[in-house]
Order: sequence, then structure tokens, then C-alpha cells
Amino acid sequence: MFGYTLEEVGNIVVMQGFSGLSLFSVLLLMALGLAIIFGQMGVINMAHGEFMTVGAYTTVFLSKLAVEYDFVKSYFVFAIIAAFIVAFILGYVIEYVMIRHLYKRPLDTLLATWGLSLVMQQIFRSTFGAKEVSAELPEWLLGSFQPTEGIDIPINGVFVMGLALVVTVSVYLFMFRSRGGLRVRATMQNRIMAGAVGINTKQVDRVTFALGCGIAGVAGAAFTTIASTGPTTGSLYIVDSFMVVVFGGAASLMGTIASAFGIAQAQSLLQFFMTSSMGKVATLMTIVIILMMRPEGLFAAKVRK
Amino acid sequence: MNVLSEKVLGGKQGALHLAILAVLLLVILPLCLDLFRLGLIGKYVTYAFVAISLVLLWGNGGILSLGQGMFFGLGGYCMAMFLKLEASDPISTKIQTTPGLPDFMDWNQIVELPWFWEPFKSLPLTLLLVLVVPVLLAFIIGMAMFTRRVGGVYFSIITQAIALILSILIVGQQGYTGGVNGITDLKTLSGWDIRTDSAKYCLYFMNAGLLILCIMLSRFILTSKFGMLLLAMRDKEERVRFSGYDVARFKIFIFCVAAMISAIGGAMFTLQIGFMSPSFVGIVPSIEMVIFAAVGGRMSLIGAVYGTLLVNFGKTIFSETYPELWLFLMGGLFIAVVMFFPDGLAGIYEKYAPHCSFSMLRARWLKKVPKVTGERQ
Amino acid sequence: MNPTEFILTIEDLTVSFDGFKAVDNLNLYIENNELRVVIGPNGAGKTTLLDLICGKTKATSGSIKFKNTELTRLAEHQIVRTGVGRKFQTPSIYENLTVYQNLEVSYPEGRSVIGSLFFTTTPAVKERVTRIADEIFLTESLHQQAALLSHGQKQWLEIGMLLMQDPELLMLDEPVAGMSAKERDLTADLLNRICKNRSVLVIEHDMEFVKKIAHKVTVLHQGKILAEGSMEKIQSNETVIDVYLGH
Amino acid sequence: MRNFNEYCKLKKGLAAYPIACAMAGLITMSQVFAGDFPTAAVNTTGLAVTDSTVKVGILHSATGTMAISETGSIQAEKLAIAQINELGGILGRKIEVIQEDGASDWPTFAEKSKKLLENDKVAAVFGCWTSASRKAALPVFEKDNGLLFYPTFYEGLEQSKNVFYTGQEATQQILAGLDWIAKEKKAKTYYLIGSDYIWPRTSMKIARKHIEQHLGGKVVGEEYIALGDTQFGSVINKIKLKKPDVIYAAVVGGSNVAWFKQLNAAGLNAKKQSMLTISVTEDEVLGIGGENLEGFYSAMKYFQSLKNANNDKFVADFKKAYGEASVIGDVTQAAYLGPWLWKAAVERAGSFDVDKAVVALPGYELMTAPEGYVKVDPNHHLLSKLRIGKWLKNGQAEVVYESGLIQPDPFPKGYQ
Repeated sequence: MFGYTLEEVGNIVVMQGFSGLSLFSVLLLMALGLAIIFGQMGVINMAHGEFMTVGAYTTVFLSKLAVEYDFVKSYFVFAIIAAFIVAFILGYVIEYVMIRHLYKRPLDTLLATWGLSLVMQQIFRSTFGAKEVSAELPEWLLGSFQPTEGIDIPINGVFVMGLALVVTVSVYLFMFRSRGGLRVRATMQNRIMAGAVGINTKQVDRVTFALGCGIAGVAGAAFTTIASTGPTTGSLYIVDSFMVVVFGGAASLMGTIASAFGIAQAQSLLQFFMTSSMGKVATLMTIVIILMMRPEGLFAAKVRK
Repeated sequence: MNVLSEKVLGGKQGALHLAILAVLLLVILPLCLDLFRLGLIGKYVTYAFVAISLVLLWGNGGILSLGQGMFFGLGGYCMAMFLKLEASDPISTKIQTTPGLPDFMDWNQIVELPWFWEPFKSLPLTLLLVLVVPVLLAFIIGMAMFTRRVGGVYFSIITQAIALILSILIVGQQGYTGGVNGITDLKTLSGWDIRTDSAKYCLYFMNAGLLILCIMLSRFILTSKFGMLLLAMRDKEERVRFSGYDVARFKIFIFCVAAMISAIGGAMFTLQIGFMSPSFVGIVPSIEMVIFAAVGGRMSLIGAVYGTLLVNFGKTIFSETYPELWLFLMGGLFIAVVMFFPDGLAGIYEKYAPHCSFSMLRARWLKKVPKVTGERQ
Repeated sequence: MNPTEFILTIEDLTVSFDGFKAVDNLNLYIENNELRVVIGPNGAGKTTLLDLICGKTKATSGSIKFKNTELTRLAEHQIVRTGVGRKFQTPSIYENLTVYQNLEVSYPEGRSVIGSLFFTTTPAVKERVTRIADEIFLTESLHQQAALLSHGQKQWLEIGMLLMQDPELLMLDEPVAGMSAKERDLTADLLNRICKNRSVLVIEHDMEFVKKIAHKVTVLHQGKILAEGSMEKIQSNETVIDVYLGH
Repeated sequence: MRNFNEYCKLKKGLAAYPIACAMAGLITMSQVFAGDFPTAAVNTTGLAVTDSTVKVGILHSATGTMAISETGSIQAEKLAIAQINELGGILGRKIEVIQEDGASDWPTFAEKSKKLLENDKVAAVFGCWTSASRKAALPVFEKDNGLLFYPTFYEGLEQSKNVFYTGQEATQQILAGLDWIAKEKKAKTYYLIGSDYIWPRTSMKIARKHIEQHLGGKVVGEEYIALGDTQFGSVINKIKLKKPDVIYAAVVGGSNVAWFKQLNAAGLNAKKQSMLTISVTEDEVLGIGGENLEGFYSAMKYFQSLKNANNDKFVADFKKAYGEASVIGDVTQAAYLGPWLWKAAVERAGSFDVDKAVVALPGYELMTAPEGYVKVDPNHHLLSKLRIGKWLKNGQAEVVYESGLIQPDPFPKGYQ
């Protein structure tokens, strides 16, 4: 078969399937936060990528500490939590200072948050320097394990997958199984009513936005295992994130998951058979065309206005 | 006939502000500035074309396109392709494996001119394509989106994605496009050396003149019933539709006009700066252009021009003295404008220059900040 | 009977949203110069019915004939051009334009892109605008910004914008909502006046108002027609009372 | 200062670089006085030269995506200029620097070079990093007859009267490296991978020709990744399928980091897979992390770990100026040469005029270069050696091979 033994082909199929999956979990992590902010609140947060970077830098910073007081083995867990907290707080503040004044003007949030992303990038640059930095990874995150000879499963890939799973599940539980989530959904669907039944909608907005940012932070932390961190790292992810959310049908969490999966598989396959950059173009093209035919996205229910 | 002129100039007010702008661009600046600075202004003015197009599209139409850079870029590339072909005549490219080809093609082992380069051997055809290519793209995008009622945020995000696709394509297909480097080292326009000082002056005035014309064209559109409908669509699209108008067509049309205006800017950019690069097609420039319009005032044609000039001048000055601060300033400015002055400079002027005799004085005196009303009465 | 006598003929009309039938196999006939009022409890499908007629929502099955032209296949603006005008539940006018401009924009000429570019306000247009403005009691505030109008005036303005188009079928969704008693009376007169040379389809809750204007009343319930006839007949109809008192 | 150069020439071959450096100290006493070179005589083209000062420009990206790479060059150029000033400047004139920010945006590079040349009338510009920025600025330098010293190793295919290329052009960096790895690893099959722009593509073109025609090897795959892309899963799988003896890589920027991390994570570390890259210097290693690179090879003309007196001094000075943590990559060193070469040019010409300086420089031999002896070729590139560095966990490279002096050949016959 193409001059390769069946076993080789088999191995590749396995590993290819896996790289598809890990891309899927990367996209999912990127998009989840946005799905909440954009999907639920309708805020176009162009600084989403920068919140990821915040998480990444937090991790890097902690790793420096870890090396100093050597707890390299265990620090990564703390790093993720820290990343969440830092990004969460930052998001909370940003919402208070900026976003809340713009809820009625979605297009303007887009522009304002883009300005915000510029500022944040420069802050990163002047605090952490222009050069890309990398987190010191614990041994257990490096290398790969081999079920059989010829198959390597990257451990960091598995890790990111696991994380994506955890985050997704907890987001789901929060949104659909907790009072907090109920408040959020209530507020987003009918602000006035929610207010009338005694929900502090302003507070809900703030927490929801901060939550989205926090998740972005976690994503950022996770990405330090895959790529490095620089002031402009965030801008690499922003468009992809939006594509995933919009493609999935902004309001639906299921949609986000599904579209992340679809896009990931498509891209990793296309990139296997085409050159990498053309693969990316092809993927984006497909998304855009589908979106033109089905603007409301894949999973938007037909509703009676 | 004078009805028409009235429309084009946008009433007494409009005429005055247009005149001030014209004097500023065509007389004062050329007199005050040395050729280098004037060249910079020329470059900014090419961006102003895009800003104007955004006033039509976004300010009045409520359609925020984050892909205007595409059209600017396409216009620029069409022009650049012509100039490149002229620059790479067999003699000056004799060092190559296949002389007569643009250098970057030669580097990518391309031995004959790709078919889509052929038309750019003739100037008239090129000038036509400078307008047609972007408009065609705009038409296709518009058709696909507006007839399916893709609007608001979704339109913005999709146009952004398309801009991204286009830039990856241009970079990826460097054999045909010059890749990241873009199309560089352009020398002459059918024999006329565009790098000489005299040529630079010439192009500057041509550029400024074209800008004024584009403003007039936009004025004409905005003061017509079409303009009123644009506003109406922005506020109550449904109502317009149920007043018997085919909303999609109107949107497609204005999108195409905007694309065309941006493309003119792009072409003029190529002529003045002497090259075109994919860094204009991508997302960042597209959004920056929106800033320019926002700062000047998304509703005001002339405001947008001043906005563009000011922001870019600031950019140049600042990045010369302290580059670090620049991004803070740019970002901060953008946040501030969006949050506190949604109508930009024009809005501020509106607010603080109440009765117009005084405001005329101000305008004449400051050579700045225009007035919006009067453009649409 | 032969549908061509009717200006609007709706037969077996059904629309369902994910299985839920908002309008269920509905038949409705409206005559020339008739003023028909559709009433019914919330969620009966009244607004959906208007949406279906003016093309805002596409029917799942069935037919809507407006003087022998099948509307279900047409786009909204085409339906309007055949002569159907529709007013929305919440007044939808152009807040940033003046009353004058609001009316002028609605003038049924220069509807194509090019047309609108070269459209010039002829004396005829001016005359029409002032006449309509007078009809809808807005002559004084003709050059006021629409945003500054009272709720009732906004309702009138929207009606005026429809009159500018001079439609043969005029559909009004709760035209007197949020109006003072006085304004309601004026509106009643207005409707009685304008249905002289056109048919009017009104959705309304206010029974007093309905009494004043209705030639014939249709009661919708759960997407089906519950009863149809003169106001008196309806008011004495047992089932209708049941539905309204809801037991 | 000229006598200093002559002194070096005398000492050449005696491996007396340390003394030469020590001399640099002495020279400061036997100051050259501006008086010996009246401004009117040394500056006939209206450059920004006074009796006591001369203005030069530094044009790199201090902001934007390229700032990552270009900061090192800025530091090196400033260091060299400071040192020259300590030695009494050029023709008795102190060098004043005007720094401009290219902001990682090619058109800005053109705009700023215009400003430096037309407004500030600088006598020379040290700058540009990416080919794109150089291509954008080049026409300006040719039109205004400016003088540019360009530090980056690049694709070649260019030669301008107004530019001196202090980095290596493609053939210098590629050919010897491939020869070495072919012999060392008995490599037959190669997988070429690079970022998607002109430099990697041209380099790979040359590499492929060399592999197929001169090494009798086989290229089993050629891959280009969009700039900034960080997803390599599929690419790595392709490589695993092809099992090349050697991966030949020219991936840059953020992608670079992701590339190595994911390669390692996929089990393709130096133990299983040998790789020669032409795009990794000590600067990149900071981001990639030594553990991900350990055992892979880089082909460069300079590594921080080079052992010679010049380099020891250079590294010491650099760390003194910019902190112990700072690292020095190939381009940083090349950038450091710029001011010294310009100094030599001016002094040999006895004039700041670009035309005179440009003709004076070719043939000049620089003895004090950290990389060791370099000579300026008539084609404005440098004769230099190629070194293969094997990366260690600590982010430094162990030099395992050093070629002889290689003649620069920007338009290589048989490779186009």
C-alpha cells in the first residue's frame, strides 16, 4: 500500500487520528472561554488571545519559581489554577472598567477590546521582554509513551486532552447543573426578568466575563506545553477561536464542541495530504463557505420570534 | 444641475469644509512640508480612502467590514503587478535564469509568466482591473452574505477570516505573488520614473485630488435617497425591507463602492511608496483602518480623513521618539474613542462648536475637525 | 365560493417550529375594503399569521393568495410591492430621521439602487407627505426628529409610512398599544377612514377599540380558527368565552 | 586608527589576537584628531558629519513579532559603537546613534530608511533583519545612495552597491553543512522543512540541488509551514512515515518553538532522529528550551561557545553591558561586525562619502571579529567559516565541526 507496510500505515492512521484529537482539544480550550463570553453575553472579545497569554506567562513565571525552590514535579498543577485565578481577576476588572459600558454596542466592544489587546501586548513586552520564553516542564510532561513499537503518543498531547475534558465538563456542570449557571443563563436570556426575580445581573455579567477569561487563562497555561510564549502569541489564536465559536453556532456549547472537533479533524487531515499552509487555507475556506450557507452556525435551533 | 452640485458638495457647510480640506492638502501642506514629510502625508492620504469607505459602510450603513485591507491590498497589487512587469525587462534581469520574468518568480523556478499576470502588461487594462478585481470580490462576498442576511458581528468576523485566508494565500503562493516580501523594487510607470522628486509631487497631487473626488462621490451617495435608506437600514432593517426595498442589493452596492474606493487608495499607495506587501491584506491593517475612521468620526467623511492623518502622524512621531509608548497610546486612544467619543473628532467638534459662524472660524483657524451636519440635508 | 372575489385568500396554512405548530391548517378569507380584526389569547399565533402573510416567516405548507398572486414564494420586498403593508407590534420607525424623512423614505419610488441614487423629491412627493402627515395628526411635528415623538405618535407615524406606499392590504399589529383614550378614538377614526379604499387586517386586544372598528372578527386559538363573525356573535360565543377566561 | 589595522596585518598569522586587542587599549592614547581630517574634506556629500560627531542610524524592530529576534542585533550594534567611541571614534569624530523602529512592518522599514537618509542624513545605517524588510528598504538606499550593513544570514540572490552583508548567504551556510552531515551520519534520505517564505524556500532549493546532484542523496519530503503556525501533528506524522536519515530544517519564529517541542513529544528526539537546522541560534534556544534541542545540530558561522580571545572579550563585554543572562546568537555577532567594518571602510577611504567608503571596504580583513578572521569580498559579502554546533541541555552549542574559509556566492551557478 503506497510502498508502506500495512503496519506502518496503521500506525500513522492511529497517530494521525491522535494529532487530530489533540488539535481538537487545543481548539476546544481556546474556544470554550469565548463561547461563554461571545456565545452567552454577545461580547466580541478581541483580547481573548491576550488573556490566554496572561495564563501562559503566569505558568512561565511559576516555573521560574519552581526551578528556584525545586518543586518542578508538582508546580504545573498550581500553575493551571494560578493561571485561572489571575486571568479571572483581570477579566473581572476589565469588565468593570470597560466592557459593561459597551453591552449595547457589540461592534464597538470588538473595536475597544482590540485596543485593549494592543495595550496588553505592550504590557507583556515591557514586563517580560520581547523574546519568547518557555516554561520549564516537569519530566512527566515530556516525551511520549509507546503502546507498540512505531506508535508514539505525545504525553503533553494527552495532558492537554485531559485538561480540555476536565474544563469542558466543569463548564457544562456549572452552566447547566448549578444555580450559578442558571443565573447566568437566565440573565443572558432575559435581563429584565432576571433582574425582576432578584438576580444581580450586573454581578452575573462580571462573573460570566471573568469566567470566560479564566478559562482562556487555563488554555494559555496548557499551551506552554505545546508552544512557547511571547507578547504576540495571543494574536495567533484569536481568529481560530472565533471561527470555532461562530461555526458551532454562537449560543450552543454542544455546537462549539462539535465544530472544534470537525475543524480539527478536517485541518489535520488536509495538512497531512496537502502542504501545511494550503491545508489551513482549505480549512478556513470550507468554514467560511459553510457559514455563508448557514449563517446561524451548525447548532442554532430554529426559534419563533 | 446646481441641485447636483449642491448634492456633491453637501450644502454650504459641506462645501466649506471640503474647501478647507482641499486647501490644506493641496496648498498648505505642500508649502509647509519638505518632500519627505509630504511623502508621508501622501501615504496617509491613501489610507484615508479606506477610512472614507468605512464611513459609508460602517458609519452610515452599520456594516463593519474587517476586511477593507483586502481591497486596499488588491488594488495595490494590481497596480504593482503592472509596474513589476515593466521593471523586470530582459536587460535589467539578465542575471536571472529566465530574464524578463519578475525576480521572485525566477527565484521560485517559474519559467514563464502565469496567465493571470498577462493582462497587467497593458496600462489601461491594469487601471480597469485595479477597480474591477476588488469590486468583483466584494460583489461575491456581498452576494453570499447579504442575500443570506449575514449581518452585524458575523459579517465582521467572516470578512476578517476572508482577509486572513487571502493573506495566507498571497504569502503561500510566493511564486506568483512575491510572498511575504510582496512586490518590491518598482521603478517606472510606462517609462515615467516614479521615484524622482517631480514624480513624487505629481503623484501626491493626483492622490489628494482623487481623495477629494471620492469624498464628493460619497457625499453624492449619502445625500441621495440611498443615503437616507442606508441610515434607515442601519437602524431598522426589517422596516426598510417591509417598505418594499431589496435590502441585500443596497448593501451589496455600498459594499462594492467601498471596496472600489479602498482599491483606489491601494493603487495610489503602490505608486507613491514603490511597492506592495501582504502586510496590508491581513487582519491588523484592516482593523487599524477602522481606528482611523473611528477617531475622525465614523459618520463624517471629512472627519475620517483628519482622523487618518492625525493617527498616522501621531504614530510616526511617537514611534520615532519612544516606540514602546506607541502601542499604549494607540490602544488607549482606541479604547477612549470608542467608549467616550463614539462620533470621534467630528462629534467633539459638533459638541464644542455650536453655532456655525464661530465654527467656521474655528475650522479655518485650526485647519482641523470638520462638521457633520449639512452632509445630509 | 370563488376565491378571486377575495383580496386575501389563505388556505390550509401551516407553520411549525421544531414540531410546534404555531399556525395549524388555517383558512382565512378577507374581502375588498373589509376591516378584519384578529383576536385571541397570547400565543394564539396572531403575530405569526402576519409574519407568514408578509413573508417574514416561511410557511411549512399551505397557500396565501393576494389577488391571485401566491405570496408564499415571494421575498418580503416583492410582497410589499404587490400591495401589502405591515405595521409591527412595537412601533418600528427610523428614530434618527425626521418625521418628514420617515415618510419620504417610504414613498414607493426610487426603490431600486440606481433609482434611489437619482431620486429627487418632486412637488408630488411633498404634497403626498404633507397630506399623509395631516391624516396621521403629525403636521406640527413634521420636521421633528422621530425619536422625540410620543409612543402613540410613533404608532401613527408607522401607519403613515404604510399609507405612503398606498397598499391594498394593510396589516396592523396592535396599533393602539400604549395609547391614551383620546389617541385611541383618533386612531379608530383614522382606521375607519383609511379602510374606505383598501382592506385592513388588525390584531388587537382592546375589545372596546375592536368594537369601534371591526367589520368582522376572527378568533385564533392555538393556531386554529376558533370562531369568526360579527363582534356580537363572537362575544356571545361560549367556547370563545371559555378560552378567554381560560378554564 | 589606520596604523592599528596595519599593525594587525603585520601580526596576522602569529595568532596574536590577544595582543591586538590589548593594543586597542593603547591606541586610545595615540588619538587621531578630527583636525587631521577637516570636515569639508571627509564629507563632500552633505552627510550629518560635524568636526566632532558623525550620525549613524540603527533600524530594527523594537516592537511587533520580529522584536523577538532583532533586539539582540540592536544591542550588539550599540555595543560596537560604544566601543568605537571609547577608542576615539572615527576620524576623530564620536558616533551619534539615531535609532528607528521598523515595528516588524516592511513598509515602515522603507519609511524609516527614507527618514534616516533624507532627513537625518546619516552616514551609515545598521539594520534590517528579515529579507522582506531589506527588500522594502533596498530601493530607498539605492535611490538616496545610502550605506546599509545587513546582519542576517539570508537567501542570497542579491548584491547591491549600497549594502554590505555581514551574515552568510545561503550557499555559505548550506553546502558545507550538508557535506558534513552526509559524511557524519552516512545520510541518504533527507526531509526538508521550513517556514513559508523566501529564505527557507530558496535555501531548500539549494539544499535539494546539492543533495541530489553532489551527495547522491534523496529528498523524501519538502514541507513549508505558514509563519506563526504552531500545529505540527500532521507534518510530524508525515516525517515518521518517511523515516528520513536527516531532517533539514529552516523553521523560524514562534513556529520554531512549537516545532521542536512537538517533535520531542512525538518521540523524535536526537537519539532516534538526526536533524540539521539553519534557523536556530542561541536566541531561539531561549524560547525552545535546551532539553528540546539536545543533540540536534545547527549550521552557523558563529556560536557563543566559540573559543578564541576575540570571542572571550566580546562575550564578556556583551554580558557586562546587557547582563549575565543574555545570550549571543549568530546574527547578533554579525550585527556586531557592522560598525567595525564601516569604521574600517571610512578610515581606509579617509572619507565618510558613501561612494569612497564603498570602494575602500572590499579586500579588508577584520582581525578582531569574535568569529575569527573575516575578509570582505568584492561582492560585498564576507568570507567566513561554517561551524556545526551540537546543542547541549544548557542552551549552548558544542562546536563539532569547522570548515575552511568559504567564498560567498550570492548567485550560485547550478543552484538556480
